[in-house]
Amino acid sequence: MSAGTIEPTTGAPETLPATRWIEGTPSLHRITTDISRPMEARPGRGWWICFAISSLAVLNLLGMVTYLFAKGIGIWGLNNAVGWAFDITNFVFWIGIGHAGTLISAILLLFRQKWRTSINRSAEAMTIFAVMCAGLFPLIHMGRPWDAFFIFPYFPNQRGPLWVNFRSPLVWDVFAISTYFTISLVFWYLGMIPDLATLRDRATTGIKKLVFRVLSLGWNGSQRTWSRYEIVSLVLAALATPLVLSVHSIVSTDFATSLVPGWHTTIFPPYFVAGAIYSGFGMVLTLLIITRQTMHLERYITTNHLEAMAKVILLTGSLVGYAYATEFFNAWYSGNVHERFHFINRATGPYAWCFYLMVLCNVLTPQIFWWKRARRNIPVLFVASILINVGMWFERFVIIVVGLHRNFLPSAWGMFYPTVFDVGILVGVFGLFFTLFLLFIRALPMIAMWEVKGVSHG
Amino acid sequence: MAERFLVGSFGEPEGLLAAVSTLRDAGVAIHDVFAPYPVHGLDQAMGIRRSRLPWITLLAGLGGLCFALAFQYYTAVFDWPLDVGGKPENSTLAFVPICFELTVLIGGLGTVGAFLLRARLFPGKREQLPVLGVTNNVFALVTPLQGEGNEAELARQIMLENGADEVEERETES
Amino acid sequence: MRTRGIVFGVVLLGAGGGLIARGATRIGVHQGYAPEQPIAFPHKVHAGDNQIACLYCHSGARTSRHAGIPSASVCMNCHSLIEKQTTEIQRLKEAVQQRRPIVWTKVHNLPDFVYFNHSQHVVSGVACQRCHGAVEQMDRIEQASPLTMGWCLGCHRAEAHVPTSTFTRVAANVRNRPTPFAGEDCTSCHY
Amino acid sequence: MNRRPTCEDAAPREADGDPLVQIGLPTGTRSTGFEATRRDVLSLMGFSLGALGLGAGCRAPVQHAVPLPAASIEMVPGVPNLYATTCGACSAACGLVVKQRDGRPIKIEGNDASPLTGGGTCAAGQASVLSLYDDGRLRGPMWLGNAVSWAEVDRHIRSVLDARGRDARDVVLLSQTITSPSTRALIDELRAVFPRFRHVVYDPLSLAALREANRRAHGAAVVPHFLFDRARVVVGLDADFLGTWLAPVEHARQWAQRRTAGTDRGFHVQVESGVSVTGSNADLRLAVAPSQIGAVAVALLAAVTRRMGGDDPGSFGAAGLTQAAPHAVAIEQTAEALVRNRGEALVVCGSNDLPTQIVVAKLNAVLGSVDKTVDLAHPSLQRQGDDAALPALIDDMNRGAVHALMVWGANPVYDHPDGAAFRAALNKVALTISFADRRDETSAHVHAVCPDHHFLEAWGDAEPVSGHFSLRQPLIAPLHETRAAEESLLAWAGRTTDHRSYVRAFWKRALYKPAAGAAAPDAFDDFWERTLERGAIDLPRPPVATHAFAADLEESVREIVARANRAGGDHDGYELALQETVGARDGRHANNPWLLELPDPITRLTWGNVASIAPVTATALGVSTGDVVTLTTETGKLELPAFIQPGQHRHTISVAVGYGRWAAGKAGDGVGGNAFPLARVANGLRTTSARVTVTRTGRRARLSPAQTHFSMEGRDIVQTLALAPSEHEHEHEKLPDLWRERLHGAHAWGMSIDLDACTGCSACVVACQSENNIPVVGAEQVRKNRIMHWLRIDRYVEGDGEDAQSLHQPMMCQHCQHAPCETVCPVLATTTSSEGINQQVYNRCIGTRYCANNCPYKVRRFNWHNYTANDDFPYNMTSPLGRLVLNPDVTVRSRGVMEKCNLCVQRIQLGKNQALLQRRPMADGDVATACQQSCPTGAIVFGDLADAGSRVSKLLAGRRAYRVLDDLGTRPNVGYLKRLTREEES
Repeated sequence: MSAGTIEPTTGAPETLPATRWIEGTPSLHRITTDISRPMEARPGRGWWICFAISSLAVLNLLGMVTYLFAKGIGIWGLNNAVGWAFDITNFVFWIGIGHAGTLISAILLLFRQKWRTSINRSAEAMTIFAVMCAGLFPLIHMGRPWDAFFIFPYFPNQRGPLWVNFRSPLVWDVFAISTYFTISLVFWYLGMIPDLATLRDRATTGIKKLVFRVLSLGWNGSQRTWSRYEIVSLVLAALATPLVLSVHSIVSTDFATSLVPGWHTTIFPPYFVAGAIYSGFGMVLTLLIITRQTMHLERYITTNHLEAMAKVILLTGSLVGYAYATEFFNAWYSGNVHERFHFINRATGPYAWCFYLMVLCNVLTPQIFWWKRARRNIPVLFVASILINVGMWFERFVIIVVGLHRNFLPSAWGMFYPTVFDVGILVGVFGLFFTLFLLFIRALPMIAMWEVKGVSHG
Repeated sequence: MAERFLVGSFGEPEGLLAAVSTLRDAGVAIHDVFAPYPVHGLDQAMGIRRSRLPWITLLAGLGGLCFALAFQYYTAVFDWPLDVGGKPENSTLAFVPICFELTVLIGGLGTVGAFLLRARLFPGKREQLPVLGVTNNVFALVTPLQGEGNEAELARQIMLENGADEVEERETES
Repeated sequence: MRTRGIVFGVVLLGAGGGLIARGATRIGVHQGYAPEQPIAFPHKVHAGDNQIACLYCHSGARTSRHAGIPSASVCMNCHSLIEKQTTEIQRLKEAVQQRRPIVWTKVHNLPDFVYFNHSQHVVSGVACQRCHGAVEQMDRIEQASPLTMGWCLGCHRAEAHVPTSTFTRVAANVRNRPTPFAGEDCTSCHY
Repeated sequence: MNRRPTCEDAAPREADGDPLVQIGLPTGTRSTGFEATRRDVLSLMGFSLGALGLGAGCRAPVQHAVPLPAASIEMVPGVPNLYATTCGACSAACGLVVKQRDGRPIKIEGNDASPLTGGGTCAAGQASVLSLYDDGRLRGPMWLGNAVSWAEVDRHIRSVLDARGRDARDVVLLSQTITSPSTRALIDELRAVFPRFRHVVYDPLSLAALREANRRAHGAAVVPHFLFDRARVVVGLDADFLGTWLAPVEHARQWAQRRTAGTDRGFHVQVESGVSVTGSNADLRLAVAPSQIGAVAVALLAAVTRRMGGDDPGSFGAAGLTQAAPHAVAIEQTAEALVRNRGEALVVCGSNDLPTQIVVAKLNAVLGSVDKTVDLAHPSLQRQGDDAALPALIDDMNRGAVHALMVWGANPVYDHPDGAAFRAALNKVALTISFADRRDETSAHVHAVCPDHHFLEAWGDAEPVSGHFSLRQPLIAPLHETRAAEESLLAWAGRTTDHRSYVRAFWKRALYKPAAGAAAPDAFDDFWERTLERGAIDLPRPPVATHAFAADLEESVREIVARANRAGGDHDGYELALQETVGARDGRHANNPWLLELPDPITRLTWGNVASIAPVTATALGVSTGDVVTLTTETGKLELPAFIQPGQHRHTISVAVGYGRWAAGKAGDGVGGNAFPLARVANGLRTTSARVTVTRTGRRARLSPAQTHFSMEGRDIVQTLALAPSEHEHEHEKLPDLWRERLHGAHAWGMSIDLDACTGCSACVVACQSENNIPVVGAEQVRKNRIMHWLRIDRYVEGDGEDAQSLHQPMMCQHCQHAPCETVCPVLATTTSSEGINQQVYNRCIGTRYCANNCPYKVRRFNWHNYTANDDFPYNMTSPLGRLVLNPDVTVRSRGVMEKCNLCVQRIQLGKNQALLQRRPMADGDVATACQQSCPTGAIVFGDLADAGSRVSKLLAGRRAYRVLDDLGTRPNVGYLKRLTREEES
């Protein structure tokens, strides 16, 4: 996380001015009012436009999923050769997105990174929404979603001693993702309690007050509670950090433990984690750039924050690029005919264009962040963040589909062509994600007031 | 019966800190301090011992670990040892991920639960604020008011000296 | 007072959850199902009082997957000789005269994805009552057992003599034993 | 049937809707549908106790059981009965044993007792049970297009037949070859009834030339009975005798008997233009244009005679072959082999060209094959058609010389080049009758349609080969108001006997020879019963008188040589070659979805035919697979998608016949194009080839291939073994195992597949589909690579020239002991059974498809849609009638579950149960899987690997045994025997 460390470790502090994480020194009250404004002021046109578009996408999602349940997943382009495509691609993609949030809050908290304070709240929210989107796919990709509960080892049941297969990475997924979701949610909510109390005390209308009163659990800022509170946050951070790493490692075992050429690789866990953080930061960047403009929070989400994230992206992006290279080397070095063919096919086969698009977006794009001017240039950052998300989606697509469509027996080779339902659901889930986020920035403090206060005055 | 307190409100944490330490030197008991964010050094000043919650985390985590191991072993080896791809019935390595996840899950939830209990935070609890704005920009120092007034006077004195904007007497409603 | 409310809520939730769980585990379990039949045939009288062997009428159970419901002609083997007349017997005889099949209502309905073979069990010496209950005491036949997979397995494991725990299995060295009659494989019942 | 009635269904409606209930049986077939009943919903809400109080009718899904009014001894509900009968799918009339369950035939098996086929079947035969339940069949007789009663239609017909002028004009019965002796006798009797009665016979795929050649050569116009098992060297000239020609099941069996007989494997040369099943199995395959087949025969004859030191080749004008026949070297080599094995050599020719057949007859005569491998004395009685007869008949009809015309088992409007003329001529006939089971291309234009039974509903007999008889008995009461054609004829002839008694009487009269002396009165009854039970019997027949070869060879050779030289070595244009394929055959089964969806073993295409073009030719023409081309011959024009076919002769375009029906029925109409009109009847013989011009249309067609990539990519998938003189046993290296081996039960079921014996005929594919209730998904889904077959026959091609080598490999679940699919299933829906079966539990499966992704053999099949009772898939599983074919012992899979081969576990359980009932241990051979049973060459052997003495154990211990993708460590219980490659004969 060295890239995230902003305090200069070498050189005398007085020669180098410490990075300012908040423009000026607003009064405590000013901080409160600034950050509460989005929730109290009427939303601007920008918000409404975004919300309209994304909620349309959600409607489309609802319709298509309903049709999916009615007709079966035959409406997708899947077939005997390619059993997973958009569905699991989306799943892994969203899980990846869900990584930056907890990472920013947990790891940066452990590293005592001050710059997390302005962005951790929205990053965590993003995590939660992303995991929700991801969680949709294991359900709807099933042939018989109405029997989805079979995957939980529950009691009592009718079938006696038949449980689930704890050797299956899919079961690991179930536990990993539900754990990750729960812990992230708790962490997010816990961090919000003091701010909820603030809002409660600012609230004027009765209903608002009531809601915030229930949510804030009667918080009154007692120092004794504060001291326990900080301990608990640290503990949660300490738990969440390995959790973040474990989740995508486990997701990667869906592929790594199989014997499909291109899936069956030991570097997948670190490679997937790096990719996840990479795409996660990409998405945080996208979201923050939009919100700081629309919600006028430039004072709290400064270019310094964006630059710090750009550095993380540069690092993880390079890691990902390294992993790509390693895969090819291993395939060649293994001498395994199936492995070798897979990677030749990846680079020259019918899906080669996906592969090169992925390399372009994930390996080349972040290299621009070697230049400080690029790191601090909002348009560049924005475009880059979009490209990164596109690239990471295609990375998963390439791994999954190219791995499946031509493997061991040439007689069973096939192609995957997406249908309107594949694309529609992909779009719809983006809609769901943004809808949730837009509602969040209107309903809850998207910046941790108490932490900002601590940073600016503490 | 209603307790009576002396509440001093500060606009800045520095004065608060000074007041707290002076009060303790003067031997005045401090009921509690209320702040919009955790003020560093206040714990030492007030002499709050470090919380023992991490032990709860350890216990809960271990509990989760043991449960996960035992459950997976029971289902896969004892209850119905099905032949899954010729793998050994006790595929311990394959059980590791879930063991880890349950350790974290139960450890984390246990800690938070314990914290909420210990801090007596629960939905619907009516907050008790010494002064309005402790969740916004006010730092409140609260000392109990015993019978003899001179100690109260002393406390009031110290607070005002250390830049309290206002010092007033309050009663807990009950 | 507020805390008491909370406790009450928790208890209520728990109770509701328990009730739902209990109901959920009963989906498709029709234990106690005793539909009306076109002819009120009392097993009590036939199997109980008159001691007619089950396999006399349900002869399929010995040779076939289905125990089968006897043709009216089988009933007439006796009833053509028996003087006793009731409205029910009258109905039977009408059906026989008109060679009209009697549409009985099936009581024991396994899900379509389960293969159950009566002969296998009868030959292995499983008493009919073990699954069908004390038929000889029933006036109207009813489903005595839950017929769930767990229920089947209970018996299969007891009868299979296949130790289920690894250690005892290794000790008993299952490999050198003949296949147990009561299979424990999924494909014993599902294919 | 797989739907459980809910309380809304009144019992009577259920009874009407469900024929099973009508015949008084518990409803059989099972499904994994998700059927929440109202009670379930309630109980989910936690009110199950309350629900107990609800009315019995609506509380649980009500099922009814309706016993037979009177008990039957023969039929115990749930117990299958096996009856021997005779196949009616083609004129080969193979012996069958049909599995009848709860009063309805559900599965066709070969009859081991049949001396000809010995238990094998073909794809069409396997599928014919589905035709029984075809919705397209007529429900009863029709007069002028209206459904009427038999009485009425008989009245009409009789009135016309008895009308004046009948003795002035002909009464004609037009049929394809009839191999039934009793029916032939019946037809002879008709001659007496109708003074001017004529029986016109034609075959869509004719062997008239062969018969004529034998008449001239040996004085008997017969199709010889070929004995491949007696031939060490077989030369096939344009005769797909393993796939479709004459009696493929019998031939394949004989051929395999020779090929798998230890080291003396025999040598098989195939000379053909397109790639056929036979060609793909030959040791040496020569691609030759149809016009050059004769030249090759002549060259072969010349080479042979030269070696035999007999009369000088020049003497019969072979020298005139200015342009040397192609493949000179290979021909010399073949001649060498033939001569060295004279007496054990066999040359078969499928060409309908008289001179060629005469030369071939001469070849067989020279090689001393006659009466050894070519049996003229007891010939085959198939393909007796006279190609000249139908055109003549059309003339007579147009002249008004035909009073009444009965069309039986023939569809000339579709399958004859003069079909249009025939259809027009029908109007000139006072009375036209068809016995077709549907309103097909021909019967749609006749006055009276008198639907014949399906052969599974009918009595009958057959004599496909002189002296080899078999009996046919009904497996089910006629489903519709149909009547045996024989009975119709008898009725119109004023006879009242029913068909059964007629057949029985005929056998008593004509065939039954009472044992000398003791002729007990009921002796015939015993004989009849025994024969019915056995199905097949051999009875003495007087041999056909023949003489030594005495035909004008020179003339034939001269003609061939002239033609060959005319065609010239440098073909300016292209030739068309019509082919029969194992699925479509001559098109009579065109409405059978199993056959339509059966991937052709050569092209691996389903649902339609194509124009097969050699790669070089395709480049020259600038077409690629899928481009629609127009084929124009002098008699017709047809647009078909091109298909690039390695091994195809570069100047020949091959097209499969049997497609392009327009009145076959819902499934078969408009599938592919009809190629019959492309070839004509030339000087009294139907040709199967013609000059053709190929032009691009610029349009593209969307094919439905079951396989798109034919190269093995240099992987060791189909392994071959050079037949070396040293027979050293090599021991299989045991791969290291990470884990302690799991404990197993008493059995370890496994299978061995002999790639040297497998011809790719695909009978097993249909057998599997029929046994395991595998749905038909239709062209669109196949195109999406969603075909459901559990057992597929992969074809790999090595090389892309005319000498490309095809390799067939049946591929199904390999039942790995270290199964990759099992580890990844989250819900334990697939595990290894204690008997080594990789078991798939449908009702546990939630459809994550992880198993299929992780299966290196890609043999798992997923139910992408609901294929039963779903109007999007209007095949047999959606029609109440069609569902009668389903196997009640096998679950019908619902949407969203994975399925795959389970080694016919229902048969294993049945075998175990029978052993249990008989209180005996299981023996090797107690259980035969559907694929094994149907295989005519015995390439598939199933058994217990735990029993070292079982056949399968021995085979898999041999030097040819190997496992596919063994290096993955999957430890399959299904093993393959390497295909043997022949060293050069020298």
